[in-house]
Amino acid sequence: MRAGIVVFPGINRERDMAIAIESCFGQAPRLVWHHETDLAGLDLLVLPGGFSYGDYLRCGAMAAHSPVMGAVAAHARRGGYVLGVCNGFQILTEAGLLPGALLRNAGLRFLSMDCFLRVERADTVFTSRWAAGEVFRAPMAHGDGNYTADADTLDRLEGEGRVAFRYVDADGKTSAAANLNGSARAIAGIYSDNARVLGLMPHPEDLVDPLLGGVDGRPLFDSLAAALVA
Amino acid sequence: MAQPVDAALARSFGLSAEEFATVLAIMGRTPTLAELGVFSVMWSEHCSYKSSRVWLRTLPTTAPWVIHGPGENAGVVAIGDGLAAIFKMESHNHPSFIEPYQGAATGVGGILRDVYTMGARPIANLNALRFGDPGLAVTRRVVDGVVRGIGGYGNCVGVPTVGGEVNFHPAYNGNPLVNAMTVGIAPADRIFLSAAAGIGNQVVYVGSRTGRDGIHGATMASAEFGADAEEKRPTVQVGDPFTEKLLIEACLELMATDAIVAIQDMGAAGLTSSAVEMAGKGGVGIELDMDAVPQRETGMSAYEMLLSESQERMLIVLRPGAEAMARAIFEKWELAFAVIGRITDTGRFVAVHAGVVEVDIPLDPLAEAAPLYTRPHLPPVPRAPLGPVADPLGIEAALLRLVGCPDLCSRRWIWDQYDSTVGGQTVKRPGAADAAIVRLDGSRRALALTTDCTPRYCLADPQVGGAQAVAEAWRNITATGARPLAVTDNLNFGNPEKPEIMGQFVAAIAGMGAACRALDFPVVSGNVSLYNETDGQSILPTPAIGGLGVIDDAALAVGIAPGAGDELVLIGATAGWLGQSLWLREIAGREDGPPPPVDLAAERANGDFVRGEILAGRVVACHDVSDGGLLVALAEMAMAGDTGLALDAAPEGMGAHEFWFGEDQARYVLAVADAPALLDRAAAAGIAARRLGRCAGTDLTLAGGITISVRACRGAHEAFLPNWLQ
Amino acid sequence: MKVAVTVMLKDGVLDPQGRAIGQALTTLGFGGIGEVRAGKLIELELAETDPERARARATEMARRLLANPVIESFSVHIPTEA
Amino acid sequence: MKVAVTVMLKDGVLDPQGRAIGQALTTLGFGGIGEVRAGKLIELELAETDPERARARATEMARRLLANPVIESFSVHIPTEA
Ligand SMILES: Nc1ncnc2c1ncn2[C@@H]1O[C@H](COP(=O)(O)OP(=O)(O)O)[C@@H](O)[C@H]1O
Ligand SMILES: [Mg+2]
Repeated sequence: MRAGIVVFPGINRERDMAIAIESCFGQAPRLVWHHETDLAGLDLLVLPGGFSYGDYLRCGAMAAHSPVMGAVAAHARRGGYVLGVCNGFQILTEAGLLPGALLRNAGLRFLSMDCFLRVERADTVFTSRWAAGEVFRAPMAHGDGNYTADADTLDRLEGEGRVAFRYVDADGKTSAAANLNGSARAIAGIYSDNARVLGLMPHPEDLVDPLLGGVDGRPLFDSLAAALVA
Repeated sequence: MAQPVDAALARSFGLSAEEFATVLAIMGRTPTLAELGVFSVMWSEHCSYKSSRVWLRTLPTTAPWVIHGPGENAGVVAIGDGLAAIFKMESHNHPSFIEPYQGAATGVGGILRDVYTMGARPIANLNALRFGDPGLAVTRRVVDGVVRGIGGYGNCVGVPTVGGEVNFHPAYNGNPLVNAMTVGIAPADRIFLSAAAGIGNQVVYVGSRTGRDGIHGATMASAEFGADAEEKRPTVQVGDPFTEKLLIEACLELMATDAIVAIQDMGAAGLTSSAVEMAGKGGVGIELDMDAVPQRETGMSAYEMLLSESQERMLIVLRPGAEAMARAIFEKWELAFAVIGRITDTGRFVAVHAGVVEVDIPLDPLAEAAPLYTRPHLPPVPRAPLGPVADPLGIEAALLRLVGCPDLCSRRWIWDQYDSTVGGQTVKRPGAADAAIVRLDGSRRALALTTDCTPRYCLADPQVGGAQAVAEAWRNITATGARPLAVTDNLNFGNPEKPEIMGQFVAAIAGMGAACRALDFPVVSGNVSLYNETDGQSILPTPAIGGLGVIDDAALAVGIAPGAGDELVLIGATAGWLGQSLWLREIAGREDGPPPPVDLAAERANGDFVRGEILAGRVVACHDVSDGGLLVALAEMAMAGDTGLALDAAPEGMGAHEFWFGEDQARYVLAVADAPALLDRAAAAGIAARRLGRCAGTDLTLAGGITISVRACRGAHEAFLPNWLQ
Repeated sequence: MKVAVTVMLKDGVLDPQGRAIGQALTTLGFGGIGEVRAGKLIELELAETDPERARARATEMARRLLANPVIESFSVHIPTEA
Repeated sequence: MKVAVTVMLKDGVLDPQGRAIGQALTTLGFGGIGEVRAGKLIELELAETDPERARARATEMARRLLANPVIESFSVHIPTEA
């Protein structure tokens, strides 16, 4: 089992992600430069956070056209696993691998703080180490995390069980106050139709060590490790 | 039509008549416009430190762990495991008033370059900010822009912003201070310096292209640029954090090879100062081909290219044969790469543009004849003792007002806009501890980082204020359990040509030096920012201190949040000093009296004792007592720990307001499981200590039936910035 | 020749930035302000000299990169001055 | 009536966004691309119905809020369609 982290110019959470993956998988990920197109041997592709191309024009827009993205799309078409976090989520939507788009935060400010997420289903390769409805904490750090899609798309995502995580309060309830960036229906993360591509805004990879404030983010990586080893 | 190069033009460039006479003597002829530009920037206050140098030399700069002190792009200290911490602080005050967002953003970019140019990967940013009266609309605009700018740049380059400080005072109305600090890590045996070497070696330009950004404004007044002057006007520097991020990665990639002989960022005075400094330090000459400089605009003159302060650029001297490999790295990162010159044995700085020798200056005299002034300075007048001050308000109301006032309110609104976790090593984020704690990748070791200064103390007594700023930085590091190692400073003052201002500067340095010596806390880098005045009104003297410490096991670091049942002990003596306290200003409406004295021996003894307790694992939480005094420190701990505190009575012999709000120095509040044992150990060590109470319930309860809800405190504490700025 | 591409959020997509600008203007004392929408203007200098072909190329660029069809609409025009 | 305010970085001011867009377009295979500049377009619905007065008010708004005179220049126009 092998994970690859795709490095676009301007990405900056690739090291955080590598640390989390190595500590949970027991194996260091391969760093994949955005010009590479041969992803053979990789089971999981991770698009990490940061500011690819400076977030200029639109977050993720330019990275979505990188040479590597053709290979990422092919990997997804073959049923391969893809995880996009923060800027990675934005890139996946810009590339059309996930529906919707991420707008400026409703309050128009960058938000760097911990938020609470509710796990909407626990039967995917990304969430098996959680229970459905479980709440965990994750740092967020973004200026454009306000998820949007038209009403039909939102209904379809809900109907197909493709909402992965929602912003909630510490008790697991949705509220306007807990939905810090104003996302439609408090959506923090979504799946592709086969639930093998996941995009989310917050950073579970920054909470995998008790010393850094907790291990709330570990189940994501432990779930993947368990599934991919099997 | 070109204006003649003469004393009048030199004056408009900021050179005095004597300085221009020295230029003529060095050159033996009338300098060209470009040459005059070179002299004027190299001899400017900013680059030459002509007013401050004699005093900076009095600061202690050495210790067994110091690898490079002042004189390099940043200071370097050994932190164990064969690693070095590289750090510096720098100001971007004036640009941040003109254009707050870009001014602050480019300030962050500039200080980052000073650190990674030495081979370090930047791992943390901090800042020290001073703003004017919050009642003014312009202050709000400046705060909003500066905070967005710092976040906009730091977040994008992916360096966590982990700490800082903010003050408000009308003295900063027309002149806010934006001081940015960067800390990086490198192998101690792979530090890159700027001294050029190797006759014939190539000089390479990398990064962004050069435009007409920030060329010295005064020079533009000359008729040199004719009718299109408007179009060629100097422009505000706009930061490009994306390019900076690429430049960091590309430079670090090249630094992993053996291609680099010397490297230097292009900071103030751009290409001129980096070329002159690299050649000067190496004792060689340098020749630049200005036609080869990557340019963003058309028709730039040699003068403009030499003085441009376009951001995100570096100058590198390459080892022979390394060009192709270096070029490949920068092209991979889609950055400009151009060979623009070579190292010569002439000892001269030569710049040729379109076949014309625009600059030909001997480097030694340029450096050696640089002006150096011992400006007249008046010793500051000591403030009269304060005398007794009655309490007009009572403890409860005073506490609620203090925790909500601009200088003490929560900074959450600010740090919530800074990415403090990127890098995945932030152990203590803003607000969690007295110093930020950032772990070293793959190690148990961590750095403790802080910025500190109390300008109102510095105005009332610059010497005490200078010492206090250093002591507070040392104390904040100590309060986490870390071992303070060294400081960087940013000395922000008014016009040094005024003897009172120069007197403030001299006294502040004396205080800083004394504290640095007493605490084994040498100055390894820094920056001086003078002429911070508007309409003749000077800022408060503000010698901002950036402190760095190390803790061998990050798991031992403590924050300020105690838990239910903990007992609270005060370390350090309390006299109830109200002079220059925030209580006096905010509650009694007076900015009066001398600041609290700084007893360096007590600082050292108390701090060493506290650190020992923390490292022995006997302390749950620790917070130093500073602005606002003891009760404010306790309220901050209660809010952080979400617990009430049952507090013992204030001692006899002083007013309750003096005890709770006095700002005596060298004090810490410790939350521990066993207070009597701690008091015994303190007594045995000869350290003043006193039981304060314990964590219980949801309110602060004081003897005499005073009850203050922690919720109400939090409401007041969190309200000010969001209400003011949203 | 110069071509300008205007990119606006689609009707129906919430525009917090436009709303914030509207509020700020009202606070400044400007009355009678209805809806405010904030968009982008991208000016491109193209080697192409034929207006129709330049317009077609810019349209293609907008479709592929400059606008995100999920949330944005765009229009292309050739600035009259220039 | 509708008024549009265009805000662009002044000539000579670095436009990192425009530069990055230009490079991305070139990478996508679009040739012949010269300078690219990225600006803002703000569309305001005003109660004012007189075009000259609407233009004057929008100019005032741009001066006071919409543009940053230190680095940006602006222009006001009344969209012909609408
Ligand atoms: N207040 C100070 N205390 C100690 N060193 C200082 C101080 N100010 C400047 N220095 C040192 O002087 C040198 C030149 O500073 P500066 O011109 O700000 O650096 P740069 O050229 O990188 O911008 C640096 O090594 C800096 O650390
Ligand atoms: Mg430097």
